Amino acid sequence: MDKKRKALCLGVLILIILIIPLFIKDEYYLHILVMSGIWIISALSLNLILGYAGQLNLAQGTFFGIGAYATGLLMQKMGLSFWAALPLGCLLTATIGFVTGLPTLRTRGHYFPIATMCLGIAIYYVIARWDDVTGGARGLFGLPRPDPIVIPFLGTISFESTASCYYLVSFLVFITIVVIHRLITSLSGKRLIAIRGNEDLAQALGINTMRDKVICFTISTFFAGLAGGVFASYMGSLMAENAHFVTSFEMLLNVMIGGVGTIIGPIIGAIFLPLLSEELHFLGGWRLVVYGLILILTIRFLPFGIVGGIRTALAKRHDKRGV
Amino acid sequence: MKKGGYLFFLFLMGVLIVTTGTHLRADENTITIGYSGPLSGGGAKFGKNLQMGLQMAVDQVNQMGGLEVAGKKYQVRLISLDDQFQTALTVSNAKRLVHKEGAKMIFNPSSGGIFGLMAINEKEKFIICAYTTNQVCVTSGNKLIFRGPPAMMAYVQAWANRAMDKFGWKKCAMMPDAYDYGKLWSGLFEKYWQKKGGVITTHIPVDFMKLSDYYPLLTKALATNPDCILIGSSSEPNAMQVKQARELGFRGGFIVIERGKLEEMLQFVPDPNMLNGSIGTCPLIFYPNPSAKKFIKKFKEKYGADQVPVHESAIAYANIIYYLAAIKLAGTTTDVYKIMDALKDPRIQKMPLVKENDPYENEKIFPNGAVKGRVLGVEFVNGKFSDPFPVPTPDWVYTEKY
Amino acid sequence: MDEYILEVRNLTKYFGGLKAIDNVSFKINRGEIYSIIGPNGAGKTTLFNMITGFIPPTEGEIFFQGQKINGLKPYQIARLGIGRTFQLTTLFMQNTVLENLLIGQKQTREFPVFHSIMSVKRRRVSQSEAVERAHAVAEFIGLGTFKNTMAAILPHGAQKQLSIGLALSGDPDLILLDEPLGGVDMDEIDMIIELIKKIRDEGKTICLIEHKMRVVMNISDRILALSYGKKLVEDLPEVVASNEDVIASYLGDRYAARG
Amino acid sequence: MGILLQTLINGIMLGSVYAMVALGLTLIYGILNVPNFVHGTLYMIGAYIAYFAIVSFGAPYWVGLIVSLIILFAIGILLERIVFRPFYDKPLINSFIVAVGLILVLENTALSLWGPEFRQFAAPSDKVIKVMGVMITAQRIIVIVTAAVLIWLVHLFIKKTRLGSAIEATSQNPDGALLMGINISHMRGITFGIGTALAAVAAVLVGPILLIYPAMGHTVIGMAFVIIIIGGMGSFIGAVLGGYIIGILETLVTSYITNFFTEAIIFGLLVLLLAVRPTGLFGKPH
Repeated sequence: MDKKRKALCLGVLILIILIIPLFIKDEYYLHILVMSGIWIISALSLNLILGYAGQLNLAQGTFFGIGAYATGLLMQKMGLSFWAALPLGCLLTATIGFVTGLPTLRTRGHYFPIATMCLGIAIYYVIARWDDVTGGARGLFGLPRPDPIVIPFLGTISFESTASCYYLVSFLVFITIVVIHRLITSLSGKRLIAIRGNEDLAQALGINTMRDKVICFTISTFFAGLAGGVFASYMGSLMAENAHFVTSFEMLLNVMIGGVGTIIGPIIGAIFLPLLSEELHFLGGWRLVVYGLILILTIRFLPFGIVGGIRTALAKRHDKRGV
Repeated sequence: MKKGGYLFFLFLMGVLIVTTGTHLRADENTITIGYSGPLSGGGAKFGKNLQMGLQMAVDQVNQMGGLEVAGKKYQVRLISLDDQFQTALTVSNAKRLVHKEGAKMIFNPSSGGIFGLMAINEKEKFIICAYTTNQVCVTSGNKLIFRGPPAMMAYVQAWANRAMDKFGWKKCAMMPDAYDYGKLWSGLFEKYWQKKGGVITTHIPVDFMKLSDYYPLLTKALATNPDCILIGSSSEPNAMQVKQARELGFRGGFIVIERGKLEEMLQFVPDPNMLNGSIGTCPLIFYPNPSAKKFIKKFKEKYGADQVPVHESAIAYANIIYYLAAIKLAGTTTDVYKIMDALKDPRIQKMPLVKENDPYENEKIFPNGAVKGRVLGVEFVNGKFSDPFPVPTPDWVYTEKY
Repeated sequence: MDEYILEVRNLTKYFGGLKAIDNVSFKINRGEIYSIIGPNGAGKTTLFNMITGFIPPTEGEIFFQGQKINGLKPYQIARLGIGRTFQLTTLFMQNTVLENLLIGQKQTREFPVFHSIMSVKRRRVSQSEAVERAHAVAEFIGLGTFKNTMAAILPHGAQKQLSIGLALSGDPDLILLDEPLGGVDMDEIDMIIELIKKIRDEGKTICLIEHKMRVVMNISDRILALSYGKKLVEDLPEVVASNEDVIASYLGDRYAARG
Repeated sequence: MGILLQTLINGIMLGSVYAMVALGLTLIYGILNVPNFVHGTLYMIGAYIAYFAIVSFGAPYWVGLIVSLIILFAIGILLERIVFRPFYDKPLINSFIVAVGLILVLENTALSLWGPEFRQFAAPSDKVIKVMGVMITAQRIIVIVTAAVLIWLVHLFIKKTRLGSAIEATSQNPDGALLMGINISHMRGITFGIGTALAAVAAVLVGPILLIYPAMGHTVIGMAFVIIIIGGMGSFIGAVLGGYIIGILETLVTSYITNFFTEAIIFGLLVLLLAVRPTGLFGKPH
C-alpha cells in the first residue's frame, strides 16, 4: 500500500516535470529551471560526499569548473560531439578527483575542508592563468549546444531551444538521483554513514575507510563534472570564476539550506536559493545583505535546513497524535 | 525545532511569495534599458560610474516628459543587476532583463560578459551596448551590437608614438593588469612598440584583485632599467604603482592604459610631481567642446558639485542618448533591427536629442556598430597637465580585425 | 593450528620521550578470558591500540593466529578477526541499534560500490543476509526490543551492550573489550558479565581491560598486570591477586583506600 | 645583491601583515574551534574605521590606529556573543555557513554605506630611506616594527597573564581551562576580540600602503588560512613563523620565478604538505 502510494506520487511528480514547459512559455523562467537542474546535480554531488561520507569538500565548485572546462575544451579544441565530450569530461573530472582525493582525504577534522579549499584555489588559478589551454582570464566562448539527436523515421531532437535543454537536464537529474539513491541505500552506503558517524569505529569494524572515502569522493566529483559539462554547453561560455571556490560556497549553501544528508534537501535548496537570490534583486545594493541575513537566520533556527525543519514539525505532530 | 524556527520558516515563505508575486511589469508606455555590470566586489566602482551615466540619461529624458516615438509618449526606466564581472551571471541577468522586464537593450561593460551575450542576442532579439575597447565584438559580424568607447588600437598607437617621438623612450617595462583587457592591450602595444624599434624589457602582468603591494613586482621590473612603464589598471591601483615606483627610485615615465585616469591618480599620490612623464587619456574636464562642458555641468547638478564625471559616465550617458534617439528615429520601440539601422543612420547626429547632449560630438557609427568618437590624449609634465592632443582615429582602427 | 590466538613479543612504544609501553610480551590462549589490569596510565589502552593497528609500535611484534599483524591497517586487522570496543563508549550515535549492527557485518564492509549501483540481485541477497545477521546479533546481546531505537538515547548499560555487539558483529575470533563495565550501574553489570561469558561459550577468545577487580578476578582465566608500561606479572587470578608488586602498585592503593 | 635584499625586505613587510592576521585567526581557532572566515572582512572594517577617524575626524595616525583597535575589539566580542555563540555545539559546517552569511552582510553593508571607491589615508611620514642600495619607506619600517612589537606583546600576554595562560591552556587542551577555574565563555569573547583587533591593526598599518575598499578582505583571508594550516591550526608560534615564511616565499616566487602562478604554486604546495603532514608543520598529530 505504502509502496503503491509512493510510486503514484513519483509518477505524478514526473508527469508534472514533463509538462512544465507546456505551461511556462517565458524564456526567463525556463532558463531558471534549467539552471536549477544544473544546481540540483551539483548539490546532490556535494551532498554525497558531505551529507553521507561526512567530508566537507570545499573544492566541489572547482570540480564543477573542471568538468565544464573539460567538456568545453573537448568540444571546441578536439571537435568532439557533446555526447562524447560530456562523458569524457566527467571521467576526466573524476580522474582528477581521484588523484587529488588521495592526498587531501588523508587529513581529518577541520584540515580537510581547508585542504580542499586550498586545492580549489590552486586549480582555480591554474585555470585562470593557463592562457594557452583554458583561455585564461578571458575564458572560453562559443561552445556549442548538444548536437541534435537523429531518430530514424521520427525526426531529430535539437537542443537549440531552452525547453529541449530543460528536458535534457531533467533527464540527467533523474540519472543522478537514481545512481546516488542506489548507492546510499546499499550496504556501501552504510559504510559511508559509518565513516560520517565515527571513522575510528568504522575502521575497527573492518571498513577500509580511506578506500571508501576516495571512491565516494571520485563519484561525487564525477557528478560535479556532469553538472559542469552541461553548464558549459548550455551557457556557451565559461569563465575561470565558474571554477572559483565561490561556486563551492553556493553549492554548499544549496545543500545546507535545503537539508544535508537527504536526497530531497539539496533539490529543494538548489531550487529555492537561486530563486531567492534572483527575487531579492529589487533590494538593489542591499540584496546580498538581506541574503546573508537569511542564511544566518536559517542555519540558526533550522540547523538541518528546510527539510530538517519540516521533519521535526511532522515528528512533533505525529507525537502529539500518538499521545 | 524551536518556536523561532516556525516563525522564520513562515517569514521565508512570505518573502518568496511576495517577491515572486509582485512584479512591476513594464507597461505599454515604458522603454526598459537593462544594465548588467559589477555593482559589488572589486569592480564595483567602475560599475557604479557607468550606472551614474546611464541613470543620468534616463532621468533627463523622463524630465523632458519622456520620449515621443511615432506619436506616443514613453517613459524610460533603467534596471541594473549586479553580475560581479561573471559571464554566467551576465547571461542570466540578460535573460531576466529581456524576457521578464521587457528590455530590448542590455548595457554591459566586460568583454567576457559581452561575448556571453553575443552568443544569444540575435536569437533572443536584443541589442548589446558594449562598453569595451575590444575589437572582436564589432568584427565578429553580430548584427545587434554597438560599442561606445573608442577602439583600443587608437590609444595603443597614439601613446606609443608620443612616448617614442616626444619623450624618446626606447625601453618599456609592461605591467598591464592580468585580465583579458590588459592582456589584449599589452599584446597590441608590444607588437607596435617593437615595430617602431622599441624594446620591451619585461612583461609582468599584475593582478590588481590581490593584496596590492607592488614592491616585489616593481623591484623586478626596475631591475631591467626601463625608460618607461606601461601600467593598466583602474586609477587608484595605478597611482599606488606610480608612487611605489618612485619610492624605489624610478625616474622614467608612465604610459597609462585608458582605463586609468590621470586626474584620479593625482588624488592618490602625495606629490603631483610623481606623475611627471605620464601619458594618458585627457580628463573629460579638459575637453574643449561646449557639449562636454554642458555634460559636466548637468552631472554636477545631479550628483553634487564635488563629483567629477569620468569618461565611463559620459560614454554610458552618450550611449543611452544615442539609443533613445535611434528609437525615436526608427519609430519603433520593439523592432531591434530597425533601431540598429537608425543608430547607423547619419541623420541621428542631427537630431536635437543627440546634438544637444552628446558630450563627445561623435562623428558617426560604423555599420559594424563601432561609435567613432573624439579622443584626446594628455601628458603630465612638471607637475601639471599639458594641453590635450588629439588621438588620430582613422577608420580602419574601428573596422578592421587585429 | 597454533595454540595461542595472539602473541605479543617485546612490544615497546614511545610517545615523544615518554615510554608508554616497555618491552611487554604475552600470549593469549584460544578460548580464554584474558584480562589486563593496571592503574591509570599503565598503557593498557595503548596496548589495545597497537594490537588493533591504530598506533604503530616503536619496537616489537604482534602475531595473530600465527600471522604477523603489526604494520597492517586497523581495518585489515579487524578483517582478520579481531573485534574491539573503545574506552569511551563509541557507537554510531545517530543510527538505530539495528543500523549500528548492520554496519558491522562482513557483508557490509566488503560489498563493492560498483554492485551497489549496478546490480539488482547481488545487492538484494547481500543486504538481506546482513540484515538477518544484524537481527541475530541484536537478539544475542539482549537488545532485541531496542532494535529501532537510536543509539544516542539508549541507557548507558545498553550502549555498552551495543558496543560489545558492534565488536561482535563482524564474527571475530578475538574480542578486545576496553572497560566494558566502565560507568555501568550495579544491576547492569551482571547482564554484561553474562554477555561476556556467553561470548566465550560461543568459542571466542576475549581480552579485557577492566578496573572492577572483583569482576576481573571472577571471570578471568589469566591476568596480565601492567604498571607504567612494564609487565609486572602474568598468571592465574589468585596468583596475581597475591603478588606483592601488584598489590603495591595497584590493588594496594585501592584496598587501602577502602580501608 | 641589492635586488635580493630589497626582495627580502619586501617579503618581511608582507610577512608582518600576514603574521598579524594569521595570529588573530589562529588564536580564535584555538579557543573557539571555528575557522573564522569573517576575519578578512573584519580586517576591512578595521581599515575603514581608521580611515574615518583619520580623514573625516582629522585624528592623528596613531590615534586612528588605537580607535580602530578598540572598536574592532568590541565588534569581535559582540560578534562572538551574538552570532557565533549558538553554534559551538553544532557541526563545523554550520558556523561555516554563518561565516559566509556574515561576510555577505558586512561586505555589502560597507559597499552600500561607504560606496565602492578606493580610499587611502596618509602615512605619518613619507620619507624614503636608502640603505645599501635598498629603498624603504618610513611606513614600511613602521609596519615591520609595530608588527614585531605587537606580536611580542601578545606573546607576553599569553605567557605572563592569568587570562593569557588560560587561553593557551585551552587551545592546547580544552579541558585545561576548566581546571584553572576560568570562565570559558568570557575567555572566548576576549579571544575573539583580540584576534579581531589584531586584524584591524594589520589593516591600519598597511592602510597608507595599500588601498581600502569593501572587497579588500579577500586578498588576505586565503593566505591567512594557508599560514595557519602550515603553522598547525591553533599554534601561536606556527602562525607567526608561517606568516613570515609565506610572506617571504610569496615575494621570492613573485620576483624570481613567476608572478602569474604564485597562488597556484603556494596553494598547490600546501596541499602536498598536508598530504605528507596532515596536521601542518607545527601541528600536533591526531
